[in-house]
Amino acid sequence: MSETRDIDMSVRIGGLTLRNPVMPASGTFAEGLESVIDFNRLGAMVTKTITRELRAGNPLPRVVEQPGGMINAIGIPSKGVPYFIERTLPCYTPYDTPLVVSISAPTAEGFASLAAELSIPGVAAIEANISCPNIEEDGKAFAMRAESTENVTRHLRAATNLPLWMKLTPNTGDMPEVARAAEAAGADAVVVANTILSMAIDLKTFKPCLGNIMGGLSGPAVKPIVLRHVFQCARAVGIPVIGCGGISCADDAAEYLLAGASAVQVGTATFVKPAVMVDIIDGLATFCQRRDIPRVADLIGATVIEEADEPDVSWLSPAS
Amino acid sequence: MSETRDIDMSVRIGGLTLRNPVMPASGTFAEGLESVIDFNRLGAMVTKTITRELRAGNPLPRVVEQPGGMINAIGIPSKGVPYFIERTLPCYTPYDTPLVVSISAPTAEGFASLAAELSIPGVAAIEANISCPNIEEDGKAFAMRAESTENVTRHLRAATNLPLWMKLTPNTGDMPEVARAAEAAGADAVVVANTILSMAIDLKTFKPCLGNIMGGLSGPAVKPIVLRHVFQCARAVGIPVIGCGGISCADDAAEYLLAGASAVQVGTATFVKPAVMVDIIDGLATFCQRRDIPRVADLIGATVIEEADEPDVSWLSPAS
Amino acid sequence: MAVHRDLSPETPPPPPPAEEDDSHARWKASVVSELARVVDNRAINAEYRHLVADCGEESAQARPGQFFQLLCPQPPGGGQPFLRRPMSLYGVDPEKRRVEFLYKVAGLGTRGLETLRAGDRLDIMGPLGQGFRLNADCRHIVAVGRGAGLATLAPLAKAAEARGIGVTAILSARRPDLLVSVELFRHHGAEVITVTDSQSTSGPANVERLLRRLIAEGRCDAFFTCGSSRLMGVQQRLAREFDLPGQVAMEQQMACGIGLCHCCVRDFNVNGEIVSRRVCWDGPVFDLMEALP
Amino acid sequence: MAVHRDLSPETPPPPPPAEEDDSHARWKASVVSELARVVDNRAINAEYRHLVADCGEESAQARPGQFFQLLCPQPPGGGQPFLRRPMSLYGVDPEKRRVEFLYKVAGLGTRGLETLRAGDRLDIMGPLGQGFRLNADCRHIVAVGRGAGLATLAPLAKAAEARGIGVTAILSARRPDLLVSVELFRHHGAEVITVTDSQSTSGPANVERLLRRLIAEGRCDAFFTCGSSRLMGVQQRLAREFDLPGQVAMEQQMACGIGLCHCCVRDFNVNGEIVSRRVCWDGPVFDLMEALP
Ligand SMILES: Cc1cc2nc3c(=O)[nH]c(=O)nc-3n(C[C@H](O)[C@H](O)[C@H](O)COP(=O)(O)OP(=O)(O)OC[C@H]3O[C@@H](n4cnc5c(N)ncnc54)[C@H](O)[C@@H]3O)c2cc1C
Ligand SMILES: Cc1cc2nc3c(=O)[nH]c(=O)nc-3n(C[C@H](O)[C@H](O)[C@H](O)COP(=O)(O)OP(=O)(O)OC[C@H]3O[C@@H](n4cnc5c(N)ncnc54)[C@H](O)[C@@H]3O)c2cc1C
Ligand SMILES: Cc1cc2nc3c(=O)[nH]c(=O)nc-3n(C[C@H](O)[C@H](O)[C@H](O)COP(=O)(O)O)c2cc1C
Ligand SMILES: Cc1cc2nc3c(=O)[nH]c(=O)nc-3n(C[C@H](O)[C@H](O)[C@H](O)COP(=O)(O)O)c2cc1C
Ligand code: FES
Ligand code: FES
Repeated sequence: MSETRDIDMSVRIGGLTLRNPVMPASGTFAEGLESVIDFNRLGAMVTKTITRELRAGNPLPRVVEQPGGMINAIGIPSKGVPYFIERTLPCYTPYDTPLVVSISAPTAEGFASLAAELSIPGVAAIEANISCPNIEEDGKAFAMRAESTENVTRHLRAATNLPLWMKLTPNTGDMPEVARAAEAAGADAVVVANTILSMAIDLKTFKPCLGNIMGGLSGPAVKPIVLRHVFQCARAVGIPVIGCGGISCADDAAEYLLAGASAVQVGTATFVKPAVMVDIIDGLATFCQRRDIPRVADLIGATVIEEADEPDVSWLSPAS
Repeated sequence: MSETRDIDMSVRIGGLTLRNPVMPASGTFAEGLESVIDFNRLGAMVTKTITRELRAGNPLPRVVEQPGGMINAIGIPSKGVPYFIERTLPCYTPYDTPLVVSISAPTAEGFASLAAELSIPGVAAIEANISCPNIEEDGKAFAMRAESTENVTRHLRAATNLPLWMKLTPNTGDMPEVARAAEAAGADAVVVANTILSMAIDLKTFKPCLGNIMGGLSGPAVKPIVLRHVFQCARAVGIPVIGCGGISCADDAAEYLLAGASAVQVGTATFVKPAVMVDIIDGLATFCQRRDIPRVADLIGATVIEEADEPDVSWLSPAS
Repeated sequence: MAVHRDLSPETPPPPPPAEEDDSHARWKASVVSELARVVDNRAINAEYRHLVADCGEESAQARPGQFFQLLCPQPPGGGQPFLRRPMSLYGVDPEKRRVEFLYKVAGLGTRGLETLRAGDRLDIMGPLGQGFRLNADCRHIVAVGRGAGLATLAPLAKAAEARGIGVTAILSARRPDLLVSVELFRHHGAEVITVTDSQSTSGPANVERLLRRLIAEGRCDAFFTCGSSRLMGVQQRLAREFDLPGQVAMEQQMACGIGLCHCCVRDFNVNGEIVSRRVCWDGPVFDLMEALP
Repeated sequence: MAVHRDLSPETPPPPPPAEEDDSHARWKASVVSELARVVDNRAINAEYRHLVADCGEESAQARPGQFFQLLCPQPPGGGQPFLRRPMSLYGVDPEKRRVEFLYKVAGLGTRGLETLRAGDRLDIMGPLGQGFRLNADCRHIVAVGRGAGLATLAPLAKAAEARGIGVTAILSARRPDLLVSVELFRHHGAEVITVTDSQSTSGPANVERLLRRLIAEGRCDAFFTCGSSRLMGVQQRLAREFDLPGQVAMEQQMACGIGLCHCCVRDFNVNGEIVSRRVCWDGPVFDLMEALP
């Protein structure tokens, strides 16, 4: 920890200054982790997505392991807002670390009223998980399209003065456009990204490995894909991009910062190595020290692109 | 090889009957592989994508290794059509295995005239690699959108009587729609899918690891994602789906068939294990034998979906 | 009966967070992931292997019914297990700082465990979950186990002995040679009754007869069980009939092992309402009467 | 000078395909991937390790300048190398069916190679590429190598000896203790001249002087070089001046190793036109005069 003293580890995400750029990803963090790491070391804390209604979550099995990652279809089991305010929130208020509350709703109005209800002391920012189905648009996730993203962001912006982070899905072909829509409608940051829709089939039973048939891939396997999304989104918007996908060591986090992320979220890696976020924080400090970089924020978007490197997308899909 | 005798390994892809469902993926196959495997064992042969113009391909480095896969930005170095017809085609005509020629062009008309030019003896089918930029649509790949896919497919359909396979990109949010567009415009099959646009940054130089900045991820890491695309596309269209992404053993191939693929293409795995396609063919026969499945075609789409399993997509993007 | 899945009861509150002025000094991990050093790893019968490892202070505080999440090495033939694998504590020595596991080779992860040799490192994470509670006013308990449950129940023997509580262990297996923990229970003064499929003694009817006799003899103040839902059903019936308490250790597939991911939920019947609880965090030991098969 | 990258010259035609009636019986692999058995794997100096492995018939047919693609095991600390790693043939014994490699530990893959012990299996794929051609009317050749080039050139010594061709080897390294292949060349009757940075003998000027003397003495009918583009430049100049032939073995990052992927291309100057060739398939040995640094 002594290394961290020399390096300015702080980053700014919209109106918030974080002590360092490392925080958990929604759905992979809860009070239980306090038995392993000191929450006062984190840049921020992010809750599992909550909804207004009580929800059961998906049928089992909810998780299946893959080479270099896992697919999950947990769903959003939720105990509702009162339970959250009375029981969950007090677990986090003692810490000197901003708490980001992840929310979801089936309509733009639903998002807005939930955000309003949760704009209370102890909540430092709202992360809107818009990778969920929009029942007003035939069940397509809000973040699949720029228009629906703009609409839900606008509703949210009107409903809360808290910093507003929009968490996008990588299952669209239009991430940079969707990010621009979020920015245009007043988001303070975009989180790139949620999991990648995936599937596995059990060769003994011929049944899908997950109760929900499909689920979201996370872990190291998705890193090169999501890193590209972050690179593209960071070039598309002026607001901060928070990178999230497969980060499991300080080098991965540094790669995301270089690609343009202002902070990173760590999810699945915590399941394998529960203290990994603290290792990443210390490792980022060492990374900077070894290279005589005084502030971790100097890494943000510092990828060196040479003239000759302008991408010739050839048989690949275009680089936005 | 004796095992394969008892099992009917043949599959039908539109008008073509293949002796078995295993073939190489475009860009990962060439004459050199003849030094390792007998091309007469394959279900089909697929050429590297060719273009009308001479093309140089991308700057180096063109490949970077990732956990469970690799990112490539080879581009489409091409020696043009006359070279292909005079020099490449004769290498494959002696084999008793259908040759599929992969083509690409920057416009729908370009695709059509190239297909017409290549509808010659020795070519059994055309695979249109429409994951390449459409210069008439601001460089967006044809396969990013249903409309441009429908348009290019229609042009191709009018230009050739050969079986027409459309190779789609997974970098869109609309694969099933794109597949439907290809079907509507007369495609005989869709190939799902090309590589997933990705990136890696060198932490020593802070430069992108690839000369082209971004490239396509392939190999085991993409398997759960592409398997999902195949499952969704196979439910969306009536024409055969050819699965391609991360297949590296017979079990992977069986999973793709169960998900709805009528045949599979094997790419990156050949780089690691050059005889892998033959192993997969033999392994699929064994797979069927052990389960008393008389025909490999019986596996196609045989995933067991129970009523209760109807997906609740929750915070994931919707299942098309 | 209202169905609300995933409405867990209050989870145990986290340890009080440190005060601001001195936070880093005060906070202390109660769960660690550490590289334990394998002391021994050998087959004890045709199915089970016994793994002994030197560990740190925190791991050596593990209590009966708790478990560890093991990061299994890659087995020969490839395929790196990505997630950790849950394993019950089989034995622990706080002085020697040593933990023991008893495992059956099932799939990728346990095939990896099988490769470990003395001196190798193994990443273990724990101690995890809510273990068995041994009530002081218990005089005599009955432990009923089968399968991996024989491992899970084993550390109760020593703990009960230490508290002067008598133990009768009914240990079930397919064949006599597949029984484990028999000597361990005896060593700690427990009476051991073995029942097996091959001897036709392991059926629920016979176990119920054995249990009724123990209850009649006043030698069953509480049930402790793991590894067989049929035998759990027998005990639930008897517990209701005789108003006896009981605890059951449950299994479920896990990812995080510390209550973060909600992949390990099971339904429980709490006063007629179905509630969903996380096996890793709210359990793995639950009230016998609330468990559903 | 027209620039057409990736316009490879005609690739060697594939072996004639089998006839239909009897295809499976007739076709035979000329390149195999097989599990070789490691016989020895030890450091020979501060930088290089010598790996010896028993292999099959096809691999043992490898010729000087050809290479293998090795599937490297996972090094300690994790990270499975995904792609194979190219390694030049360092030695081969067709009777004993044995191949040898000389490698420097550079990154993930070679750190994995380092862990191999006698008896371990190593997946090798080969023999690959176009090796050196030893022309019958050559009386005396000069081999100039540095770095991994010292390994690549080594098998020339035996091959030249077998054909009665004289060899002078100019072997370059940073320090005398880092020189490899010296004894091997001497053993096969070659004259060895060593040049090193630490002795200030390895500069291009000195090597040029040595080469001019060999040419003057009529002991240089052809150049064979690998591992230093500066020294390649010297030889290209002299080859032009004295109209001597030459061959150079080139390196490039590889994925497939058999001409499928086009990731290993390099530019060559063929009669004033820049053409792109695949190092794995069209090379790794190329005409000295066509090579670009
Ligand atoms: C709290 C708890 C304690 C346990 N204690 C023991 C013990 O002491 N001895 C013992 O032999 N086994 C025990 N098990 C079961 C053990 O965890 C599984 O046998 C093991 O995870 C199988 O992993 P695998 O990779 O070998 O099998 P695979 O089938 O390849 O595993 C695939 C996935 O399914 C999970 N899985 C498979 N079987 C089980 C199972 N029975 N329970 C939970 N997850 C499973 C794995 O963790 C993995 O995520 C316990 C399980 C739990 C939940
Ligand atoms: C035809 C040929 C013959 C060779 N013969 C020898 C030999 O006999 N002895 C020897 O020590 N080395 C030789 N090399 C170089 C050797 O292949 C690399 O040192 C090795 O691939 C490094 O792998 P790594 O995982 O340890 O390093 P990393 O840096 O982790 O490798 C990352 C990637 O870059 C590639 N790469 C890194 N360095 C090189 C290089 N110099 N050439 C080609 N690819 C590279 C790797 O293959 C891998 O794909 C040869 C290279 C070629 C092309
Ligand atoms: C078990 C699990 C549950 C998750 N639940 C949520 C959730 O409730 N809300 C959300 O926005 N993302 C959720 N995610 C997605 C993660 O926040 C993150 O975007 C994704 O896992 C990619 O990061 P990673 O590779 O570091 O895990 C979940 C991921 C996992 C693995
Ligand atoms: C080196 C390389 C070159 C490729 N070139 C082409 C190409 O020319 N045309 C094409 O349609 N796909 C090309 N692809 C994509 C593959 O055909 C395939 O869709 C992809 O690699 C996924 O399959 P895999 O995971 O089995 O490799 C290429 C892939 C690789 C790895
Ligand atoms: S395993 Fe994650 S909550 Fe239980
Ligand atoms: S390495 Fe694939 S073409 Fe040379």
